[in-house]
Amino acid sequence: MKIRVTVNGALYERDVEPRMLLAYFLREQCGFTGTHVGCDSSSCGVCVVMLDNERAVKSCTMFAVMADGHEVTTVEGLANGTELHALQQAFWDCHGLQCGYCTPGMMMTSLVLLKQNPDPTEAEIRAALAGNLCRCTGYQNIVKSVEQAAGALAPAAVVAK
Amino acid sequence: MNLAWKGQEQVSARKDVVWAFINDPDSISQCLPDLLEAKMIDAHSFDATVSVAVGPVRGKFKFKVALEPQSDQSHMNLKISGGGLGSVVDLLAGADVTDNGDATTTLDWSGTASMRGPVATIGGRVLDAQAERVIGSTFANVKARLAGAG
Amino acid sequence: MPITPATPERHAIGLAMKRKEDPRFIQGRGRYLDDIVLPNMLFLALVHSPYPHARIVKIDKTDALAMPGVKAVITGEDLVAANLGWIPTFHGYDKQMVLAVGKAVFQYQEVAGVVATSREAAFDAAELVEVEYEPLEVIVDPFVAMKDATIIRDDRENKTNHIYHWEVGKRDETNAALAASDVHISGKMEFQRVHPAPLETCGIVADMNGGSGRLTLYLTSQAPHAHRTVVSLVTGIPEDKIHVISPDIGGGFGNKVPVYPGYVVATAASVILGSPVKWVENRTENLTTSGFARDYHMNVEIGATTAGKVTALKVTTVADHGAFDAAADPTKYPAGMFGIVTGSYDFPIAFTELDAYFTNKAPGGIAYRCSFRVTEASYAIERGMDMLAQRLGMDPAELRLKNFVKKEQFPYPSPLGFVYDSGDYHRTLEKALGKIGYGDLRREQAEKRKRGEYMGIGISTFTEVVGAGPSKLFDIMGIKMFDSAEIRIHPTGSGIVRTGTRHQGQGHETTWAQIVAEELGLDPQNILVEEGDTDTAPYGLGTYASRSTPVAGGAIALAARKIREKAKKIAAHVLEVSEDDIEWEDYKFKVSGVPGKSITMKEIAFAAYTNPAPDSEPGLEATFYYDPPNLTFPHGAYIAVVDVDAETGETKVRRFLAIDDCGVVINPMIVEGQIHGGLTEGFAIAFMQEIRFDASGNHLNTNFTEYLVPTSLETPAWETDNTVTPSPHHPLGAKGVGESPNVGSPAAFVNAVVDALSPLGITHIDMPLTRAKVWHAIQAAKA
Amino acid sequence: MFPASFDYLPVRSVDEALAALAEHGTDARILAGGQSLIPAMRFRLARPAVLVDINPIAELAYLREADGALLIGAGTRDVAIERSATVAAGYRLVSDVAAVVADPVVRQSGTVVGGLCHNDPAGDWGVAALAGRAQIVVRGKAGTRTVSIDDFLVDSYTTAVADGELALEVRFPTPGQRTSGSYQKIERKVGDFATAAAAVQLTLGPDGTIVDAGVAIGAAGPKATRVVMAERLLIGSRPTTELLQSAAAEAEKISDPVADTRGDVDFKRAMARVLVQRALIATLERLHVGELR
Repeated sequence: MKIRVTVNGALYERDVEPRMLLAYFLREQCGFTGTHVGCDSSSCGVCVVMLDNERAVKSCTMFAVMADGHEVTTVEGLANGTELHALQQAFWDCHGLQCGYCTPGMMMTSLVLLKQNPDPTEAEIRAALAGNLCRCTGYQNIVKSVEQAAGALAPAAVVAK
Repeated sequence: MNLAWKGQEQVSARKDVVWAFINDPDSISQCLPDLLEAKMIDAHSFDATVSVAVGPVRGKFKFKVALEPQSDQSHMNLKISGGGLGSVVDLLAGADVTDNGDATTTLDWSGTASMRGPVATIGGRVLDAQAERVIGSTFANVKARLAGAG
Repeated sequence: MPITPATPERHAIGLAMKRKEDPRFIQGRGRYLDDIVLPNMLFLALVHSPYPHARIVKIDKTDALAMPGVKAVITGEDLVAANLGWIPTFHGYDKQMVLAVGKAVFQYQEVAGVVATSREAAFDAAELVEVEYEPLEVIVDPFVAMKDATIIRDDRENKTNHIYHWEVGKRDETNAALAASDVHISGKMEFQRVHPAPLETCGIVADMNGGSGRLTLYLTSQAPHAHRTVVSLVTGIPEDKIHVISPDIGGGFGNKVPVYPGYVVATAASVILGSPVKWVENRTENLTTSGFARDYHMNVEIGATTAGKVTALKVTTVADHGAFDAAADPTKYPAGMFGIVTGSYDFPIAFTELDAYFTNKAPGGIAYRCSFRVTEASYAIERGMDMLAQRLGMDPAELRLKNFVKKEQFPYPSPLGFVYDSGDYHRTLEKALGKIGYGDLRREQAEKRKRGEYMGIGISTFTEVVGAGPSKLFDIMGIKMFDSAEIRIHPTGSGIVRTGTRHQGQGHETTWAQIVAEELGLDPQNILVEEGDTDTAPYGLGTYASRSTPVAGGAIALAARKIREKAKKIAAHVLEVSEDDIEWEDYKFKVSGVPGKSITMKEIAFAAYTNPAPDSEPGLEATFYYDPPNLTFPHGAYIAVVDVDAETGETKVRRFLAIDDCGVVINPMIVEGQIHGGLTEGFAIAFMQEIRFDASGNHLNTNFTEYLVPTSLETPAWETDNTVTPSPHHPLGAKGVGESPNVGSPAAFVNAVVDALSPLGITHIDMPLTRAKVWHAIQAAKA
Repeated sequence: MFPASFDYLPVRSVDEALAALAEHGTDARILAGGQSLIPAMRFRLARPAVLVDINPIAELAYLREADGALLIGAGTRDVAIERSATVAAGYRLVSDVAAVVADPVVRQSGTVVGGLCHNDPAGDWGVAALAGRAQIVVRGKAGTRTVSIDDFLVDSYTTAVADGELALEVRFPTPGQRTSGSYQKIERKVGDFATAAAAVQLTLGPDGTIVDAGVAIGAAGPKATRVVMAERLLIGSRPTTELLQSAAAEAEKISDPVADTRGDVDFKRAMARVLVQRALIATLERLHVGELR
């Protein structure tokens, strides 16, 4: 069926099978390969993207047709041109990644967290990231990264309120 | 994963009638719950396709069913093996057939199932209920169909 | 506190430099296997056996072939006809089916492959391949397998499930010493079957180009060169016609070392069909068919004096290798480095033996974040030492300090044949005890015990053996385990380094640049690191078993020194002095005795192309193949503090301190990251992970809802620090770190839980320490 | 893994949904959050021929208090409950559950009503709904009916929603000043199915006696189970340590779990007792009941 999905600000009109998972739509129909796939059971979260600027969703537990008329933001939509988003800068600064496979999902989940809670405690960050798995970092530097990003975004967040 | 159940049915029919009935692949096949299709192979076996529908799990299972009567007409074994959804299910149902002497017959049945493949590990909790239903309702249906058959 | 390098004042080594590989990853611009799309690419889906052991009566392709988009259905018989039915295992002692031939020998074994124009079509058609099985007796327990009632591998000459017996040390003397000891403990322990489960599964894009006649394999490979050689040996395609490219890898941990059936079938399909063929494992395939680790059933015996001095060690192991002997061990070491089992302790005598068996389980026995069975060995000795301490009523720290190999004993020849390069075990443990406040913790524990609360403190002071390895001892399929580096310095003083290793998150693109920069006084930001392309990189055995820094790291340093030698000539030529007057100081060449007269490597690089020395060839490049003289022996002291809830069996890890000694630290930030990650995997293994089978042979952990990866919420906060004992033989004094935390931590966790429950008389609980297991242990002890 | 093919019918109103269900009968399944259904489809355990997607029905995504109850529409996601100040302030049992369902990302898609309709034996919402005495509003061609949660949960993965019907709303009666509750759950890790779970809601009279009690356990049988005997023991009594113990003991008596990788039957039955006891204690603490005798 024909669907229209806005991805990172651009409209993508495609004809897809209803069974196509959103993750594969983003990767193969729109060319945003930063969104990964790591399991079949909605467990790992490497496929997390932001839907309608408010929800973190596991894009391999959602059909592309369900995104018809909606807005999707992937890791490729984080940076402002060549200027890294505070989360990207923080993950780099704090060694918040190793193999890099879980990183896009981690950042997208964190992005939604910081929209809801601009100044999270360490415990709140650990709780919010518990739907995203990482095998490399032991999470410690990921939590640090989100803390740094929150600090960097704080003024902006206050204005937004 | 191995599962086991047992139960009893009082059939209001004479033992010889019951025995004849459960020795007939065609009659037994009609007693399988959610039977979609049955193909007789020989005097003691048939192929059956039943639909599985428990919660999220919906699909078809193909079974080979073999009747193994005990010569003294006291016990019948039903070997049901097959599967679907990329998995294998082996059901073994046995029934002691006892003449109650009052033109009724008791079926003491017991069943075991062993499952292999994705369903056993992912859908196990679902299939448990389903396998029990296949065996349980089969004997319940035998009772129903023979009700008042004399 | 962060990891501290040995010599912070140095130019590039020791700097916590931000990773050069990160910008592409944080922008979603990494290039992983499944990101690769080629024109006319087809997709492979595999058909798996639901039976753990069954004869294959017949395979009917008809319905599958009739599906739209299906190009081919391939079975084991087809591959046998093409001479690709079987592939050799690592050490070459066994061979392995690609697709089931005659019978399936483990559940989920690959039985057929379907190639189609889309993932979905291939997957749909795979369901329609009708396979008729005749179930056979199933064996998933090595202790049943050893009875040989059913032979799993009837294709082999010897009709037995026994694969091999291996032993090292002095059997009779050890038995005698044990018998003569004042105290003699004996403990059974199982290191359960686990799986590396990287978040990116394994995959391949095989592209046979009919035009060029070249086979390009994009492969999730930790060892691209070794894989090229294997493919050439198996297919007969000459190695120059094979191009292996290992793109960015989403975690490996040993999982991406072996050659898997999917790789072979995709390659065969591409050769047959002339189109690129992609195969990407799903998570179930990854957990059920690809390389598992551990599955060692061990018995540890230690003899000691009443004063707590150890007198002898004996470890007997039954190893479950699954249906094929595909264990990833060097040829001469069927049980890998298990001989490290004497650990950090000065045992006068020791003996260990192991018997390996076939079972109806997936093959593997890979080095999961582990230098070939070191993890099993370290767990055995560290658990054993705690059992001894418990028996003696002695503090486990005191017992360890009493028995450590002393620093003046290095190089230390261990009773099981290794020569430890260096270490200072007392310093490391004492630092750990001080840092965590061991005395106060013991006092707190005593208080809590009075109140009936279960608090535990667990210590693990492991010694690792990594960096395989010296060519006289170490090879895989005959290929010696050296590694290599090629460095090219460009005219403007930037450069590129290529190695035979392939990182999967370890940060080589940064660390290697730091080594080159350190050796040549250049800017690490301008040293490009390239790995994983067999057309451009020098031959090497790859990245696993913490061998990259010990082996490839050495190669890089020595290649750089070759360049420095040549640069010296150029310096002399440019500065118009004799080479003997030139010295390398403060990262530039100076003329001795002439202050201010010097030249930088950047200037020399330009000269190498514009004004080369008359007696030497132009350019500034070097290649070095490094054959390490010995292995390296990192060590560490880990302390876990736990609280056990007796009502639910739940363990809370309150604190965990890791003091590591991996020798000279090249990038402390990266080393600390490696330790965080390894500790987290050790934590998972200790408390939640296992690959289990039920009596009928069903695999019970087929996806991430059953094979548990801890989240940020369960994972403890890690405290790290280090000591530095340089390796005397490594060019940089470095030892390797990747696996230490995964090797050393499981024993610390288990020791802590057992310590907590010791008032109940509990002496051991097998991993994983689930609530149910701990709860039952407590109930049994109380009853 | 990839689901089998199906037809996709997004609907924009309840009537459209009912029409679609009427047309496609048992071939059709409702798609809400999809967090249980879509993985089941990827493993090809579920192969619906038609998916009726109710996500586009804007008017089903609501969370409000009315007629003495918290009304949660079929389009409302777990995360909405988790973030609701109303729920946090007045519905302790419900807010406890909303924070521990599945994982924090799944909760941003999963729905409460969808969870109840899926009726997984180890699901969280059914347990809480029993203790909170919730009701479900179901609509079919015949019209709209309100079903008590006890009647709604029929068997594993089976509810009182008949073919052609759609569950529209779940209602949690608004707790009074002297009512509070607690949800206790053992899971091996975040995102795992419960190993054992217990929900409690208590109402105290002015004199401190328990005037109403809801006690339920999860992962302890084919479906979430009300511990009737525990409720009988509690109602009309003043809370004492031994009262809580004997109430908790009733949970262990009726707990009938299946052994799996989460634990054996004995362990799970014991945990049913431990968690009921902990939920009772937590609830009384929230009701500011001091030291128990």
